[in-house]
Amino acid sequence: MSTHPDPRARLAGGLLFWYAVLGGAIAWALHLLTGWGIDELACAAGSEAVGPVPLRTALSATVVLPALATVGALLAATLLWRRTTHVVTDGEDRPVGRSRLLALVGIWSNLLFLTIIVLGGIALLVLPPCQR
Amino acid sequence: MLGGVLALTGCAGGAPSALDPAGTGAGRVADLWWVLFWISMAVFAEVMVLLVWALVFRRRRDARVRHGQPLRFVAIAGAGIPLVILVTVYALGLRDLVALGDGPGPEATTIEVTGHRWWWEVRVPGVAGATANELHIPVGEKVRIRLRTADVLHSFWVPQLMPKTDLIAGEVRETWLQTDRAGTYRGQCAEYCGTQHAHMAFLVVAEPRREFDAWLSQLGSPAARPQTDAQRRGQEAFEQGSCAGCHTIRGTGADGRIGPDLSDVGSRWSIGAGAVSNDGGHLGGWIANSQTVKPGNFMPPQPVDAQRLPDLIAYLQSLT
Amino acid sequence: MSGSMTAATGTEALTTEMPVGRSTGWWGMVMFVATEATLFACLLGSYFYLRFQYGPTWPPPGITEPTLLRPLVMTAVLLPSSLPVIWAEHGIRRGERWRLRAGLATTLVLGATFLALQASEYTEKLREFTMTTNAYGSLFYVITGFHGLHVLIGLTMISWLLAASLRGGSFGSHRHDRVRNVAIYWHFVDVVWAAILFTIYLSPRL
Amino acid sequence: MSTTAAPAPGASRGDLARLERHWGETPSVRSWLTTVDHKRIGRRYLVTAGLFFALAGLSALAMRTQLARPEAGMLSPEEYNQLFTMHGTTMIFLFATPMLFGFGNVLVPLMIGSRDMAFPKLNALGYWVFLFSGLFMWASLPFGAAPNNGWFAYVPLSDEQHNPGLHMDVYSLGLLFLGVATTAGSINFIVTALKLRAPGMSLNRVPLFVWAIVATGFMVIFALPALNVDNAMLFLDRRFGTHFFDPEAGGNVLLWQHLFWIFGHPDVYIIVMPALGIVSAVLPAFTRRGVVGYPLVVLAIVSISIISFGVWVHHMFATGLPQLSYSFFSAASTIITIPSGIQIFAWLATMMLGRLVLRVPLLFVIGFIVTFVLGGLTGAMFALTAFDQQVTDSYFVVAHFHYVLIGGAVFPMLAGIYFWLPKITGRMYHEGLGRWAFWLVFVGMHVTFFPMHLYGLFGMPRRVYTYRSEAGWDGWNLVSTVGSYVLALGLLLVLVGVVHAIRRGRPAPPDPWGGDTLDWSTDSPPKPYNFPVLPRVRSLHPNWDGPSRESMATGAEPDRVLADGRRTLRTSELDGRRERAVEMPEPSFQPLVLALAMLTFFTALLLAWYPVAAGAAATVAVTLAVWLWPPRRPDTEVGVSA
Repeated sequence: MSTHPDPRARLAGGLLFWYAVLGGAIAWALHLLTGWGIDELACAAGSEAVGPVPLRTALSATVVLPALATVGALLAATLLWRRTTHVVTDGEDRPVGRSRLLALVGIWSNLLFLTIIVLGGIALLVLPPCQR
Repeated sequence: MLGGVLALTGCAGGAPSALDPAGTGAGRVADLWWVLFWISMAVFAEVMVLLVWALVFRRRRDARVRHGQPLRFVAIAGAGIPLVILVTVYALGLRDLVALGDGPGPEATTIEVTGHRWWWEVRVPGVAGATANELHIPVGEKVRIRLRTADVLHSFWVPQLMPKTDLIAGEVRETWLQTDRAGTYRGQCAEYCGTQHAHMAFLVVAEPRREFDAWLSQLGSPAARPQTDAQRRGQEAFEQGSCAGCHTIRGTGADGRIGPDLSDVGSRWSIGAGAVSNDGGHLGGWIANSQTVKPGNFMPPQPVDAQRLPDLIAYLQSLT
Repeated sequence: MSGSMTAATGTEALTTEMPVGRSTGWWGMVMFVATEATLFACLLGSYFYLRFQYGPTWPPPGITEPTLLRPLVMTAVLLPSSLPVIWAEHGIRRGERWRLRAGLATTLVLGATFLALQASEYTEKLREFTMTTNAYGSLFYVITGFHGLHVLIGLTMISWLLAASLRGGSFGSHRHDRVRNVAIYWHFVDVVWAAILFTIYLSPRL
Repeated sequence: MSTTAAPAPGASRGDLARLERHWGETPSVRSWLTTVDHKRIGRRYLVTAGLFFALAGLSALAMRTQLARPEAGMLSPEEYNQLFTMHGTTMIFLFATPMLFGFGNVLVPLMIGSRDMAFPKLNALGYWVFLFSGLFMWASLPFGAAPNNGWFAYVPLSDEQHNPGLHMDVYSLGLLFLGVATTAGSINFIVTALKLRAPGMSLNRVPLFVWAIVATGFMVIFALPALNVDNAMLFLDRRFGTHFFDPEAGGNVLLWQHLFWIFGHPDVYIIVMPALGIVSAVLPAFTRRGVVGYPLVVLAIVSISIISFGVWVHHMFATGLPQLSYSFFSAASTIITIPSGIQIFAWLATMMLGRLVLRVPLLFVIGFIVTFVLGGLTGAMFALTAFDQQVTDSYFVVAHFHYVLIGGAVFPMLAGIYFWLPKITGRMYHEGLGRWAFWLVFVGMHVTFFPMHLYGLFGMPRRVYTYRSEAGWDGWNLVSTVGSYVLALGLLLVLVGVVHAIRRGRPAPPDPWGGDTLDWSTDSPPKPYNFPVLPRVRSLHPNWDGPSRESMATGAEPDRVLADGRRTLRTSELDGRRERAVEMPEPSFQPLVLALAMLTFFTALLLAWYPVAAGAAATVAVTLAVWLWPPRRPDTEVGVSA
């Protein structure tokens, strides 16, 4: 790992890093906004469908896709954690501490967001979409 | 503190307490509350034990700084255990939410309640009349309540029967009531609705089906006719004065739609949606100047002369 | 491929510091734009919230579907107006002041044209409905008007920049923070227009 | 008590003189009006927010007096309704956030080893705008035109039709005006913490208080626009006849609630988060160790600030929306308890593994834990839709959020006041007086608010100016009222303690508590330039680690002294690597002028003097143009921030 990565790899690595830290949060935000928006507005219009798609199917998609994205972020965070665990920090110029901290934050927060999405999914199994 | 909480349930002192539920909906929520209460007490006790332990065994002066970052305790006590509890509680909440959403079937009795600043209009579909601040339900049956508002937001809340449902301007909301215990249950507007939000109470009377049917038929029929001379003079004053412009008394010339229908005003539990009790003195005071009784309400002071006032009171009290 | 994969997932790449090296002014402007963007998101969200609560016919009866020709011309004027700003910013980084001035002047003309077109759009629409006709009217004028106000503010900033650039010593190859900040704001005003075009003009046709 | 002596100056006598010349301010009216020093501005925030706290507290006392007995006539319904609205609005907008911004202003540059905020003039503007908008709102009360619709101002009651007069115009314009200050302050905190940290302070060495205030800043910039849009629509509906909230013309009343709570729930954490940061800052000094589980506390701060945006509908559980959409928010509201739990147990573990030094700040932290845990437990209950529908809008919810806000914000603030009083004023407080204040505040708080849980469950709705005796709520209300007087007495003793410290207190050493962060490594009160030598940070607890301390003394490098000008260091965003020195602005009248122009603008809007408003808007534009006008410099000069 001592070879110096080229700028493209650094960019990809940097993006992967932020996906690992914030991916779950963004996925959950999308899940919430689409799930809530579709449910409240479709039901307000008295319809059990979004265009040609049945409401329940559309809502399932707003649960499953973000959940998968969060799992991906969780894996990325784990990778980041492993890549930064056994690095010897020689003082100042190896800023691994910061990455390690955020890796840990990423792992935990992705777990939290995954839990929220799964709990929302359980509600989808139990409740009829438009019951008030 | 714990003792206080435990003592409290017994001493609600005639309050419309959510912890003394009579309705199916409120009963479920009360059960849920006790689960939450005991879990909370356990968690609170845990925190207090740790805190007291630290305070007793860990006090020092001028101690040296220590380092080290043990994560395991925080992870287990702060995240692991709470996760288990919270998921369980979430599931319980979901179960009760489903139960509360189970409205009555299509053939159920429906009562329409409209919120006004600051009183409740009560109607039954198919029945001509209306009443105010009081609705009756048959014991043992699920009754659909259809909620509208004539002006601002209100919230329909009978703590002993059912959690609240807001009245949303421009929309219709529904809830339901069911109780197996005959009795009267106090309800009150729970969404801030302006000057007299404090005085916007109502009463739910749960009674056997037969009495409920009697209430329904009374709601559909004309008001009682005046029996005495005083009452007759009162009716005349009512119809010819400004009263009739705002209030209805069924079967008379008074058919105003701005204020509450007064056809059964004599039998109501209060004046001004819970502002004062319903007796001659309060009634007279209300007619003369309701602003002193319930400041800010929309009924202007009435220029009734002093001789006519007793007649008016006698008439209104006869409307039962 | 797998080599670059390995490189990108290596410790070195994963601990790349990104973002890095921005100035305080840059961050200030980016944060300001972020909060402004949220403002527009709330406005557009309100549009969709009211639209879907309203019912099947939208715009409400009595108001015709918006025509597309003029808004598309407005788009064709506004969106490309970011290019001269970019060109100007690259110019001043190399110390070429004439490029800064020329680029800003071009954008100024384009932005002013956009506002003129919007004014003519308003004169036409006002004959049909106003802000007080109904919620659709309120949404239409407040959203487009609020964006128009932003274009006006952006144009003021650009004029101000242009005025400063006419004096020697204001900007140079090492001092172009203000140019970049104004550029960020102008790009933002542009991008928001695309969202408004979609919301107000295209979405009722979907 | 201190483990460190006053920092041996690593800067030469000449450097110090030059620093003093560039940064020093002679006391004068002019300097008072033009200062951009973050410590002075922060102090003003604290004092002004304290004044608004007193006003709102007195309103509460009046309300509690009215409610002591059933059917009391001390206040008319109109008066009561204006008082509870001003109480809520002031506590939320004019006390809690500005008070914590005051702490942030004083502390963030000191904790990260910088000489000022990133935008000192913007900082001054923020204070003036905050002051003026607060006065703008309170000035309406003597005219009987104060906001009267509750702090969440639900439509349609706040419409012109149902609520004529200026009341709600004051509310909407006042909050829009104040929004300028809050947004400016938040951006300033974020940029300061991103760019002006001392070299070596990578993200894993950032004090938890700074993490908290940055998270708060991010919440503000994404949450406040929703409130601003809401208030702008309300003002347009009221004044210019638009129909956003009018169901008769295609509007929707729930739109107000959605937008309000999209702001409103993050706002709860906007208030509590920096206060929790104070707790994390106070604990190390009095437990003699760093907060246990630093990475997990960072996680909690970050994840709470994100999840807080996805729980807003739990304020609308009684509005009759589809239950499934409730459940998505119920799930988030349930899980947001976990990061809060992590923080609580991190603090408990810190206390159990540390060595407690029981001084007044620690007492308030303990009071905080007891109170905040209770508030958090009832808060978790509100995540359950069925239970929420029963107790929302009753006194139970009043009890809950006072436990959260007094427990979670006021107690930490009080801890912070006693903790940093030596640093800010250079004087020590009186310990005995502080203990009395603590016990009175603690007991008063619980006696006031604990019974509210009960009479809330017993069916008493909130926001009622009186109640009938027959409902059976009398006794409990009397207890609450008695408690509120005890609480007020305790708070008065806090004030007495502060005044006593300033007048009579012993002079404070630089580090009276043996604190771990950089604020304790400089003088009390700090010099205008904060640090003679900017530190080079080598750990999370720089004041407890030798090399970091030495970097300011014997290890001083000339490029961290920066005495030739008003300069500080800019470093990289994540790893805190040194980038370059940046120039800081001089004191200026511009912020005051700009704030006055804005005050004129909003006052003119309120009173419908539209030409005046247009003139004021033009003044704002001109002032800004002058403010930002680029300095004239030869292009060869490098290292100057534009």
